[in-house]
Amino acid sequence: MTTPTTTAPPERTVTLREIGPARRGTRPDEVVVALSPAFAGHFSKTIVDVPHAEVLRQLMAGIEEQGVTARLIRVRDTADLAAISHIAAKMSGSGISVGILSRGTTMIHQKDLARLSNLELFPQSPLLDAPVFRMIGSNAAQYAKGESPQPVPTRNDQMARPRWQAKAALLHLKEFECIEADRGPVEVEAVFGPGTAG
Amino acid sequence: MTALTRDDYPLSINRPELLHTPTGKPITALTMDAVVSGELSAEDLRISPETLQLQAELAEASGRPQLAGNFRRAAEMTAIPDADVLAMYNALRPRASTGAALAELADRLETTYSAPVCAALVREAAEVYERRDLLARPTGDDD
Amino acid sequence: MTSTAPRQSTGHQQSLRTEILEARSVNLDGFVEEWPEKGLVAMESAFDPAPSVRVEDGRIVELDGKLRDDFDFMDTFIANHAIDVTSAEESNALPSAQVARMLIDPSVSRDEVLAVTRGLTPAKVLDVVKLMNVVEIMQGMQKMRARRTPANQGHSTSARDNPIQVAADAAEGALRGFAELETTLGVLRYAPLVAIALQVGAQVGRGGVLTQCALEEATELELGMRGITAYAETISIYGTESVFIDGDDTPWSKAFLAGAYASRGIKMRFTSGTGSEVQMGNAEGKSMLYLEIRCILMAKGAGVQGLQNGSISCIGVPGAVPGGLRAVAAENLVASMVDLECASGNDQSFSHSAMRRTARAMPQLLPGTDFVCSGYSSVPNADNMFAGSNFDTEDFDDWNTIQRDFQVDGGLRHVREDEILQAREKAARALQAVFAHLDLPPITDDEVVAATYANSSNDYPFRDVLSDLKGAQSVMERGITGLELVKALESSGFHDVAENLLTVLRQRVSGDLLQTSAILTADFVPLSAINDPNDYAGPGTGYRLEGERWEQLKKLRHVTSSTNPETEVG
Amino acid sequence: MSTRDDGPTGTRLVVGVDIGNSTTEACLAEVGPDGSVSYLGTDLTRTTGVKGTPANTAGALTAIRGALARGGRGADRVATVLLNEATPVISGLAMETITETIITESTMIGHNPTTPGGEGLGVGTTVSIAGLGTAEPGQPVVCVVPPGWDFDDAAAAINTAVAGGAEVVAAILAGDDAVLVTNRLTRPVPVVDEVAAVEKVPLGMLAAVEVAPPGRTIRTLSNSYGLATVFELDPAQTRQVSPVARALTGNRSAVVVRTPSGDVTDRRIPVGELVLRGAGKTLRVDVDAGAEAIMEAVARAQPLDDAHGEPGTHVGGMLAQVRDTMADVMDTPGQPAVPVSEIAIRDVLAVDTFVPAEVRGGLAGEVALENAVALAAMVRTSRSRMQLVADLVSEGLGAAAVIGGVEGEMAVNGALTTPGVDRPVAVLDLGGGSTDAALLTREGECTAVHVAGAGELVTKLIDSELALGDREVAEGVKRFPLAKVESFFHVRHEDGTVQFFDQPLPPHVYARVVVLSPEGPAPVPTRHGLDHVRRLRREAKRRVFVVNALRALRQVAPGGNIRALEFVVLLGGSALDFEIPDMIADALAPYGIVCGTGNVLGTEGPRNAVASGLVRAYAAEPVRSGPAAPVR
Repeated sequence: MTTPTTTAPPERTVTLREIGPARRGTRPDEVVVALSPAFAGHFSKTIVDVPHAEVLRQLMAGIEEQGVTARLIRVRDTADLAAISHIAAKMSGSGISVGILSRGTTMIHQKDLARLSNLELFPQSPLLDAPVFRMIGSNAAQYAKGESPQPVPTRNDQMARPRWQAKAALLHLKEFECIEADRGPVEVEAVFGPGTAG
Repeated sequence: MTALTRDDYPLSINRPELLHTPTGKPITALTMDAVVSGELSAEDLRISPETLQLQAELAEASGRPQLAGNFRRAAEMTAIPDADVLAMYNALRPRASTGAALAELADRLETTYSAPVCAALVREAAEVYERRDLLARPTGDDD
Repeated sequence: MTSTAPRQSTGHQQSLRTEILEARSVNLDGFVEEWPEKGLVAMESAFDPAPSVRVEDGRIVELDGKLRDDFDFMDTFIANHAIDVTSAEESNALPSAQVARMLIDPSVSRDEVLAVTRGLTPAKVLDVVKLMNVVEIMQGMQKMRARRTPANQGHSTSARDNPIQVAADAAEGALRGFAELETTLGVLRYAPLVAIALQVGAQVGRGGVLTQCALEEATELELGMRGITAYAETISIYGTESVFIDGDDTPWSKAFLAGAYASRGIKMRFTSGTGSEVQMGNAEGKSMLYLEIRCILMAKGAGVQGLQNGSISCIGVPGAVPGGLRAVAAENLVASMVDLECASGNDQSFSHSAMRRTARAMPQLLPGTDFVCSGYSSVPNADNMFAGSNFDTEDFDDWNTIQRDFQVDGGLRHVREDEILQAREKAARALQAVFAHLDLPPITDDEVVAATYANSSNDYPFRDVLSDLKGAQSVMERGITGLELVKALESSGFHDVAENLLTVLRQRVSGDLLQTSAILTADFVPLSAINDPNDYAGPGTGYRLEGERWEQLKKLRHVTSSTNPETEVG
Repeated sequence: MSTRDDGPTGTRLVVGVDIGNSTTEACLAEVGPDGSVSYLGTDLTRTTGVKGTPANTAGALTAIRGALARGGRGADRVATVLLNEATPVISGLAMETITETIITESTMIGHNPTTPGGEGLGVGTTVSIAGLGTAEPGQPVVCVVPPGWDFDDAAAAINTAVAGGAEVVAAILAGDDAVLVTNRLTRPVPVVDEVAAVEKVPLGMLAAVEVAPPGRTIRTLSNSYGLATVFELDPAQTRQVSPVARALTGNRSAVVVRTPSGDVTDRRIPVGELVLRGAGKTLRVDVDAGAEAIMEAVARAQPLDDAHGEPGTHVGGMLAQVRDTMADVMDTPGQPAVPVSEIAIRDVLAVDTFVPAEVRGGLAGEVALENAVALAAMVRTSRSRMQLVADLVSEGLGAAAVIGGVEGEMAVNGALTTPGVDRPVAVLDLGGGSTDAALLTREGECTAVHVAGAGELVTKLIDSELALGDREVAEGVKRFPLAKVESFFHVRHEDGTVQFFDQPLPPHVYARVVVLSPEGPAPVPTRHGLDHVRRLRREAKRRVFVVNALRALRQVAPGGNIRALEFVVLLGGSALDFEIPDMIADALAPYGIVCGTGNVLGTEGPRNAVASGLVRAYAAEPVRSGPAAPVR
């Protein structure tokens, strides 16, 4: 499958610079993107080797293309996707957030929803590639604008189980290891490495 | 009547005379003619508490005390309407009920439905839930 | 990008042989290293507790190194309900090797083993099976399986939830030998029509086949209570307290539900399996098998007659770690050795490799289990709404051949094409008549023809889904029950099918199918661990594939005649 | 109850049964020797099989038993079952798209992406991004970016070229990257994106790219003289490009490429003829002439004897199928086939509609609203098999069953039980497949007609005009009011009022336009706003029900004069709709007619008119003729 990155072979990298404690936003035109404890830190790519730099670029690009601002936070005290996403939604000026785990599992959340609910969930991390992350970002931004985006089509693959189920469990356990209890979420800035011009 | 033994199983073949529907019909009355003529209702195809007690005896006789216990709880539950059964099940989910609510449920099982075995199960759950912090907190806290 | 693209080469020059090996389907499977501290380990972990038990005043006060005050709810439930207090201290004092030897020793009867196992703690059970290699596990299974006669279960679903397909495939599946048939839905609201189709089709194929429709509890229970389905098995339990709570249940809520099903005369088994806890990230540092043993004993304590286990939907996890399939075989054995009916997995897409898929089933197929597969896909896997099974319709002839090769009974048989076509056609006709009688959206003759010759859901004309869903809703609103189905079949001339269904419904009144490992034979005799107990006592005893059944299983699609080698028999 | 169960001699228990297209209704009553009527109970069930065929028996028996159960009477007491004289009516629907928009030589891009970048107008020569480096300095160029280019890379390449002297005035992108690229340009330019087939944009041609500010529409490229100015066109050329300008009207962004003979055409698709026979004439009308022309022809051929469509067209196929279905229904094994002359199309309703369709030759999946004609047709036969149904009912119930009256007459009869109604009265039965009208004059004469087109056509129009592709959703849009879910705790109804909820709404309806079905809000999968959906829904209902109400009433009104009517009673399933009765009443108001939804027996609403009409007719008869006899 063609991805927007095929013409840019040099792999982009990202480092996350901590800015300070994450705060509740007031801008109605922002989406908070919440990263799991090991995202772009202990881990550098998803379960199917999509670089975290690319995941983040595409999520943020999807949001920016809709004219909405992305704000990044890192959640450190849990690796539960629903919790990560819900914390972010509560901090988002628009009430909309995107939460993402290191292995790629992603969720769009909204502040008024119950924690275990969500607007859109992408549970099959092996099936998420760069274009899907772009669409997720775009949809989150559209929700923030009060529009009605068509849900990102979810895919399914019966043979994902034999190939990825155990690795997913392993990545999940590793992410758990990176949890820093009692440390609140921090606001971060993404600094992209080589390959970018902007 | 003497207690059932393994040789009585299957009751539908070896002891049909013991089997009745909750409406009091013998199992042999469940014929095609009866279906076609409209004599039978869905109620006629339910199991009766007496039959569950018989199956409990068989389970006991086959060395399966836990299975027998389940049949005894089931015999009690035949009296409980479908919706109530599901509501009681939901009440037993983690953090779904306060200790008082579970105590009340156990009392209701005992008094309204004459279901002491089920009541005992609920009381045991209430005790364990309290120790394991699985009772509903009195005030809502959804975060 | 597909999730199962071949691995990318490293860029270094590879040998031609490596290229061939890299291209083998087994290399599309995923494998991981163990991590025992986190429970990512099959059954050999230094972090599992050591066995211990102490009884005071008829109460277990210490279990596997924990005192009662420190019990979590699994410990509590198991101590209160699963373990026989009177024999616990004595049984646990037996050396594990001795118990393991009892399991494989033909001169020790199944009942004698049960007298010991009913008192064992989870850690002790683990200690025992850890001593056993896979051949010994199979030998144990051969004796400890509850029902003497092995059987099999099929999945009958449709990617389009097409009831006619489900009816035709159910009839074929029943004819091929499945004792139980299970369905589920893509669009849940279709459930009433598909459940009716499954029931009608099954009773056309072979009277007495039991059916179920996997749904959320309320609807599943309702369909069962109405006699549209006959049993249930998707009641999940988990081995750690935290994962159990994540599933919004406790051992007590599930035990209550078990009573609810029995109170409506519905056969029911729980579901659990290795890997589910670590998959959810809360294995609490225990091996997969240890946690599964806790599930098995919890099920035992709840008083359900049986358990579906063998990793089930988490098979990718034990399948990826060393010794994983030995643990899966062991969990089936443990269910059987505590006297539960065991529907032994082999029911989910497991491997890209045909060789691995086959090997995975051997520890269940060779010794025989109560249900070798708890869902052999009797539809093409693309139509399997349980996300694909380890075996599907394409494997029918392979399965039959393996049964014949090893002279083992995996519950299926080869059936001649004309018989299959006849059954499929009759099932579709019967459903057509039932739908007409119940004033449900009509089934056309074209659909009947399609059903007769179809392979997958793509081979059927499109249904008017809107009308079907309205019809499905009306089934629920009008309170249609199994009785109405009997009437519809009887009044439209399908007397034999009507009788079959009525006999199945009558069984609910007797409760005979509630006993351990119960199925219904073609003669409508309930066959359970009570009247068909496993009496294996060494060579020449127990269930043997012989006589008429063996003659059936000798038949394959193509067998050259020995009397006239220019022709084929069958 | 005015009588005892075993009441005075001469009291008879009767059941009126109305077998309709979709529902079968029963009305149980005791009729005294003096003709007095005590209603005991009613019931309603789904009709089994096609109306007027033996398959109706099952549903009829169900309804009779239901009414008996409600009335607390046993079947053995029934003296007579009265069935309506129902003739089978089968309807069919078809749609033909009659226009097609074609873009040649990739001359324009007008798909209106949601997020174009930059603002303003850029005119230059099209150059691929890979060739920017060789672009001549000072020559304005429009940069074309093929799929696969990352937005960062594309912006960098353009910035580099600009730094090197290239004059990039606009860009056309394959991906959804316009804002991203614009945000990264040192010198922002208008950018149009999501042009899927960007590789088909002719290179080396003069092109104009225009992007309007948010909330505005383009001004230059949608104006023929603007195009003329940009491309320096002469009057003849200007005339030629005017369709392009028209096609781009209302867009926020657009691209026009000047190619030697590029064009946008709006072609009519010949879809064949409709042949109408009636009133001694045979009229031919092209289906692509549109609904107005067709309906004018239909009106001239009244009463219609039959209609045919051209084989191989949707309309031809539909008409043939309706006829065949009726033939199948009417054929009885062992009896000669029903003559084709008895199976004739007796009415046709044509409705103009539009279908969103992808434009041929478009580069970005442009969708044009193409014109289409929807047709409903109806066939009814004079041959009824109700006597057979009556025999079967009689056998099944063990009571006499007779055909008690003609449907339309009975409906009026029943409608008269609506409080406040008097003769002359017309009823409009708003059904699924057909709209029926009947008139009872002051003198007691009755006339009845069926016209094609009713609820199912409305559903089809909604389905295709909203491009839903899902009849269930369309049905929901038809039946239930709309709302917009504005937060998890409130919705704004289509009338603007706000409703709050204590419990959060389900996530799948968040921010969506929903229909408020009894099972809760259900999302309408459309990008259109609530107002658009509402307008379209009401227009579909108007074009079918209001048009048919007037059409049918004209056919029964004395001298075709609607003003001659006094009371119009609405009956049938669609009379329960939340807005159709009001729409019809509004349309009839100028004629000085009292119009409203019926309330049969003062309790049944628009239901049970025929069944209770049968009972009333029966009660009126025995006084004169004694034993039960069919009412003529």
